[in-house]
Amino acid sequence: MSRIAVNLPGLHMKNPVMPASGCFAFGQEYGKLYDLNRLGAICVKAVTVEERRGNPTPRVAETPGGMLNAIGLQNPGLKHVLEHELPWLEKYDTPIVVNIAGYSVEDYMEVAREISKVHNVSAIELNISCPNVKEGGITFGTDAGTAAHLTDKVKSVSDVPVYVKLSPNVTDIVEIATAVEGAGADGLSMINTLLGMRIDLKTGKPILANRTGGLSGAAIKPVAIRMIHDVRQKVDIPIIGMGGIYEVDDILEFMMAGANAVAVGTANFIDPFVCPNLIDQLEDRMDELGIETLSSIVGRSSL
Amino acid sequence: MSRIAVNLPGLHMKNPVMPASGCFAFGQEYGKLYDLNRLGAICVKAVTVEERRGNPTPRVAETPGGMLNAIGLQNPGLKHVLEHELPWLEKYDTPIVVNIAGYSVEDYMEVAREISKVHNVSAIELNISCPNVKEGGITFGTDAGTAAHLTDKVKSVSDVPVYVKLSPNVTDIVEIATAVEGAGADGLSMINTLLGMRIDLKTGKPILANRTGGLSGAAIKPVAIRMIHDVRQKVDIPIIGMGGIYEVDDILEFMMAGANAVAVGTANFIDPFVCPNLIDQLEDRMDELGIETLSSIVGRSSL
Amino acid sequence: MIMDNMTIKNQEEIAPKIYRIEVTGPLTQQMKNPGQFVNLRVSKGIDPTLRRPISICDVDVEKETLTMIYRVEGKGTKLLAEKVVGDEVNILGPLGQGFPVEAAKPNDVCVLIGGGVGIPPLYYLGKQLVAAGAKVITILGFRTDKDIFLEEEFQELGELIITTEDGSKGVKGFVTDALKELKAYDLYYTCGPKPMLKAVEQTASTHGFISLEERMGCGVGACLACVCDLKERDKTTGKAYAKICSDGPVFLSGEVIL
Amino acid sequence: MIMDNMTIKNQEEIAPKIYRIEVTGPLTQQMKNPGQFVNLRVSKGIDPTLRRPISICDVDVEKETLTMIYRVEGKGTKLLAEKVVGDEVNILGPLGQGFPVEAAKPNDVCVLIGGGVGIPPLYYLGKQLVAAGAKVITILGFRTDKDIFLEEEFQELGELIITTEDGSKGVKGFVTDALKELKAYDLYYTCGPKPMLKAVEQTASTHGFISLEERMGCGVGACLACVCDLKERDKTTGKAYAKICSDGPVFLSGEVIL
Ligand SMILES: Cc1cc2nc3c(=O)[nH]c(=O)nc-3n(C[C@H](O)[C@H](O)[C@H](O)COP(=O)(O)OP(=O)(O)OC[C@H]3O[C@@H](n4cnc5c(N)ncnc54)[C@H](O)[C@@H]3O)c2cc1C
Ligand SMILES: Cc1cc2nc3c(=O)[nH]c(=O)nc-3n(C[C@H](O)[C@H](O)[C@H](O)COP(=O)(O)OP(=O)(O)OC[C@H]3O[C@@H](n4cnc5c(N)ncnc54)[C@H](O)[C@@H]3O)c2cc1C
Ligand SMILES: Cc1cc2nc3c(=O)[nH]c(=O)nc-3n(C[C@H](O)[C@H](O)[C@H](O)COP(=O)(O)O)c2cc1C
Ligand SMILES: Cc1cc2nc3c(=O)[nH]c(=O)nc-3n(C[C@H](O)[C@H](O)[C@H](O)COP(=O)(O)O)c2cc1C
Ligand code: FES
Ligand code: FES
Repeated sequence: MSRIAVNLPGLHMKNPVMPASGCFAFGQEYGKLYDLNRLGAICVKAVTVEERRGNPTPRVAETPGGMLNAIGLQNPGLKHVLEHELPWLEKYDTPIVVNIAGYSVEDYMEVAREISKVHNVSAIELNISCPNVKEGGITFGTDAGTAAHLTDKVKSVSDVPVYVKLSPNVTDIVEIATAVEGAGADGLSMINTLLGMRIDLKTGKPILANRTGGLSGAAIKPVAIRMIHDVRQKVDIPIIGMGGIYEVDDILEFMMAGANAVAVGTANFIDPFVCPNLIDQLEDRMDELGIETLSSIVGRSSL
Repeated sequence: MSRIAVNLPGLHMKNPVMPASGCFAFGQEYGKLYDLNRLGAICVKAVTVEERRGNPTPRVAETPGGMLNAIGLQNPGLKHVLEHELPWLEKYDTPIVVNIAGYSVEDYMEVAREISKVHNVSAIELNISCPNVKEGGITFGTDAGTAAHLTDKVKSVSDVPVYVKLSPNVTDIVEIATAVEGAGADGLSMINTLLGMRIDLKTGKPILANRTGGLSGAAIKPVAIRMIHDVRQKVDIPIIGMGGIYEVDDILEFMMAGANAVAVGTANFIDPFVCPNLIDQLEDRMDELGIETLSSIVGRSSL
Repeated sequence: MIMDNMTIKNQEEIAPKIYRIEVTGPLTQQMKNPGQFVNLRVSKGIDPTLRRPISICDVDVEKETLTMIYRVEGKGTKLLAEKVVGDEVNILGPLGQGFPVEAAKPNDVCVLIGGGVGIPPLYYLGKQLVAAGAKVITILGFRTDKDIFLEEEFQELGELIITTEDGSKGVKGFVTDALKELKAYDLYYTCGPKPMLKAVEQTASTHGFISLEERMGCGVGACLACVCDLKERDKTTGKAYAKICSDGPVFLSGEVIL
Repeated sequence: MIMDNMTIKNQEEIAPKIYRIEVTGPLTQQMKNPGQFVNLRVSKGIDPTLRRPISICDVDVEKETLTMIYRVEGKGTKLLAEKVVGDEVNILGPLGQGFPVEAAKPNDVCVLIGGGVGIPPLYYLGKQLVAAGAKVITILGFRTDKDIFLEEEFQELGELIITTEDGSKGVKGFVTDALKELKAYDLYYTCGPKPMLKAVEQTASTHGFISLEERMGCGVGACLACVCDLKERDKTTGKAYAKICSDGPVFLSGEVIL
């Protein structure tokens, strides 16, 4: 096995890097810029049963070292994704992770059931942490019992491994992580965005039409590292780490904190080639730091 | 009254700017650089009953757009503060806010009782949100009932108004804010630091000896704005806003979000003259934006 | 290639807070469609985080120069204005779907209607329309006479009508006040603030092409930050929305809800 | 004045990753005490956030120049190394309590012991000691001969002993291997990595002055990031700790727990 390959349930990744959900649509845009087979995996935008229009614009606002978004899970709906988006991805042989969301447990179950049957879907990412929708989303992610119940239900209908995407907007993320592990989650994705807001001084109103949005980018990296480190002490399932990864060192920092693979979100907007570039730099940087294989450094910070 | 003066319980401030607790010690260092009477108020370092040694070093680490600290409430203890630090501040006629902390309710009460008797202390800031100590600190700030109980007890012994300093590391800050308001808090201070971590890639270990620390600086500003905005909808007591204030526009953004006054922390480390500089720029900027008086913009974002 | 560092050859303030910047590099070879834009990175670090979308104002494919005109609004454009000749700027582009020059037949009368920093992309368009044999009438709206830029350049393309809100030059009022007075034209192309676009769409007697603005994340169609609603679902994709960065910024009049 | 923009007059790489930078400005008038440091701001924005502490290596009060020598370690020093002549750097300083020159009486033999980037502050100190009539012996430790810098400069001050870990030049081993061999001296001054300082304190036959490093927040004594424990409580303040930025960075040997 290559020094940078990583193996997670359902995900045999030639390198640890995937784009983060919502920052890469269904792959077609970045697929015009480079060969998506270079990625360790591809994580696509949240899918819901019905088509969603999302929030009114403006949907993004810049912040120091980061950005807010309030897309509101806009997506063409399960049927369209099954018929158009996933088939387009068939030409790639890199694992596909589908992020799923819903208003109710039944919604989630329906999407999971259908999506997990698709032969080129390797895993589901259960989004219980979207801060930008009124119902569903984050409400499932802030209470351990609710999160565990949803995980259990989705697991019962999914043919592929389920990664639960955790919200950082909680008092005790370890409690939620252990609860979903107990409910059968195959892995965790962390972190989703932090709730934030910005005000336009000229109007006195929030810049985002949705008022609040999710904070992503470099600014949140230390929060992500801390949460992954804390969760790593208490759970055994793999973690896909994300939140402010821009540079090759960030990948290593996330893995030392306890991540088994990583996802890159906001950085794609700054440099559309960031994923393949980071992958290219990885081995050189490992050499400089004397790291043999990536799997050897996972969770090193808590040794 | 001047256009930039603000009035809060116990704090008649000629301008809305005070240094944030822990970033200004007891004033003596910055007092060598400029006249502290220019400040709207002075908020001093956390005081505990006994002297505290704090955490081992390194105690700070830099992060993108911010920094982590794990000072661990090091302070010379109540007696020393009463005998040496507060008397030194007597030469100023700007309001003094004393941040207090403890291991137990009794600790907090003792410090509050003694400190609030000092004639040049205008208010107490009840620190229930320090993320860098094992006992006390943040544990009081993450549960609404505990926070309210402590507030009530401290109020019962304090001769001066009590501002409760909230932790952002919670699922529902509005719940905590309303609980402490119900328990008699005269005001709120928000936000304290977000829990974060950084790892040194060469050693694989956390940079901070304490492993985790509190994230402050520009990076956290959107989180602070969001929390103040949310809390402003539900509480009537004044809010001292803080978290990433570096520029004059930030002051206005915090006030539009719902803060009645502001505190500047990390920015002092970048520019030791930042507080008087921001105060100097305030009226010009208000003119540019057509703002008559500061009090008129408080909470404008939710109108 | 879609991203490259380009070198600044020229930068000057041509009106208060309005800068013309000229950069050079092989990326210009692909910039043939007016109305497309580029997404600029104004600093190397994380501050600011996002790229800034700026329209292509003119391209000299032989000399490999790209001209842009921008107004200093906030942090990003301020940093851009501080850059000097010889500095590099990272540019992602050309992006989006521009104005269809081929929609105008030879001798068609085309009206270009621009307001503020919506004016720049119309210049490259006007040049191409003239080259294709169309007749160009331009209406440019400004707040006051001091704000006027690109006046001579547009004059060379055909008739130019300037409107100012305070009447300090040209027609007093808005671009639509001038548009109303125009007799016969075959189609229009417009770019400017949304209220202006709405007014133009209502006032014009023909169909036309409208260029929109929106806050962007990725600029390439991947984040869904910049959507607008379509009046009718797109027949091929079945989608009820369009992405301004990749499906636009230019749309047919009546196609999107303004 | 304690903060000012200073202009870069010179910057060169004098050994691998080791840069000498010379800046100019009136702030130098206050930089009379060797062993003090300045806190540099390497960029205007928020990235990086904190200032970087760098020791004063030499000052020419008449010409108003400050010389510093630094190693490129991470982001901040990398950005500093990218700056060119004419650029400005914002400097806060001089900060802290430096080496007491007056502790050496005329004709006293003073040993200066430096390792790596702990060497620079010893140069300004050595010059002042010589000027005050003391005799200076310098021991400088490097990893290998390629890393050596300031050799000629120290040679001009008196005897210079170089140690290299790999023996490629001078004494093979550490500074303490050279210190052990020294016969008689009256006091020492040292700056370098903590393990070296510990070893020097144990090896030296006299008392001396030790300059410490720690990660800093404010650099002026206000944030308590940079404390070290005192062996005994300070008699005046009653405190059990000292702040390296304002009470130090220089301490008397035996005063702090290393
Ligand atoms: C397709 C397109 C073409 C454009 N062409 C031009 C042009 O040729 N000349 C010109 O002067 N301006 C143009 N703009 C507007 C220009 O992008 C903004 O003025 C600029 O991004 C403001 O950045 P800032 O850092 O100065 O302001 P800030 O307020 O600091 O920007 C903060 C954030 O908001 C975004 N933002 C702010 N205003 C706008 C806006 N009006 N549109 C989109 N994003 C915005 C910024 O990109 C950034 O992400 C265009 C916008 C779009 C979408
Ligand atoms: C009083 C004092 C004097 C110094 N004098 C010199 C000198 O003359 N020449 C020289 O090359 N170096 C000196 N140093 C060390 C120098 O400050 C660090 O090498 C530098 O801050 C590293 O910054 P960076 O951005 O390159 O590294 P990064 O790792 O990116 O820095 C991240 C953060 O850690 C801090 N940091 C990292 N290493 C150190 C360190 N060793 N000491 C203190 N803070 C650190 C940085 O200041 C910054 O806040 C001195 C340190 C102190 C405390
Ligand atoms: C524009 C945008 C859209 C996003 N959409 C989703 C989404 O649909 N589902 C999801 O689980 N996370 C979504 N996220 C969160 C990211 O997947 C990621 O968790 C977060 O942005 C932190 O990573 P980053 O700092 O690298 O961006 C979105 C983030 C952004 C910026
Ligand atoms: C070095 C440091 C020490 C701090 N010490 C305290 C403290 O003793 N008590 C407290 O309530 N907050 C303390 N804080 C938190 C600040 O008061 C403030 O809430 C936080 O830093 C956010 O503001 P900023 O981003 O402007 O720094 C400290 C912050 C820093 C950076
Ligand atoms: S800006 Fe990302 S889809 Fe248009
Ligand atoms: S760095 Fe702040 S007290 Fe020393």
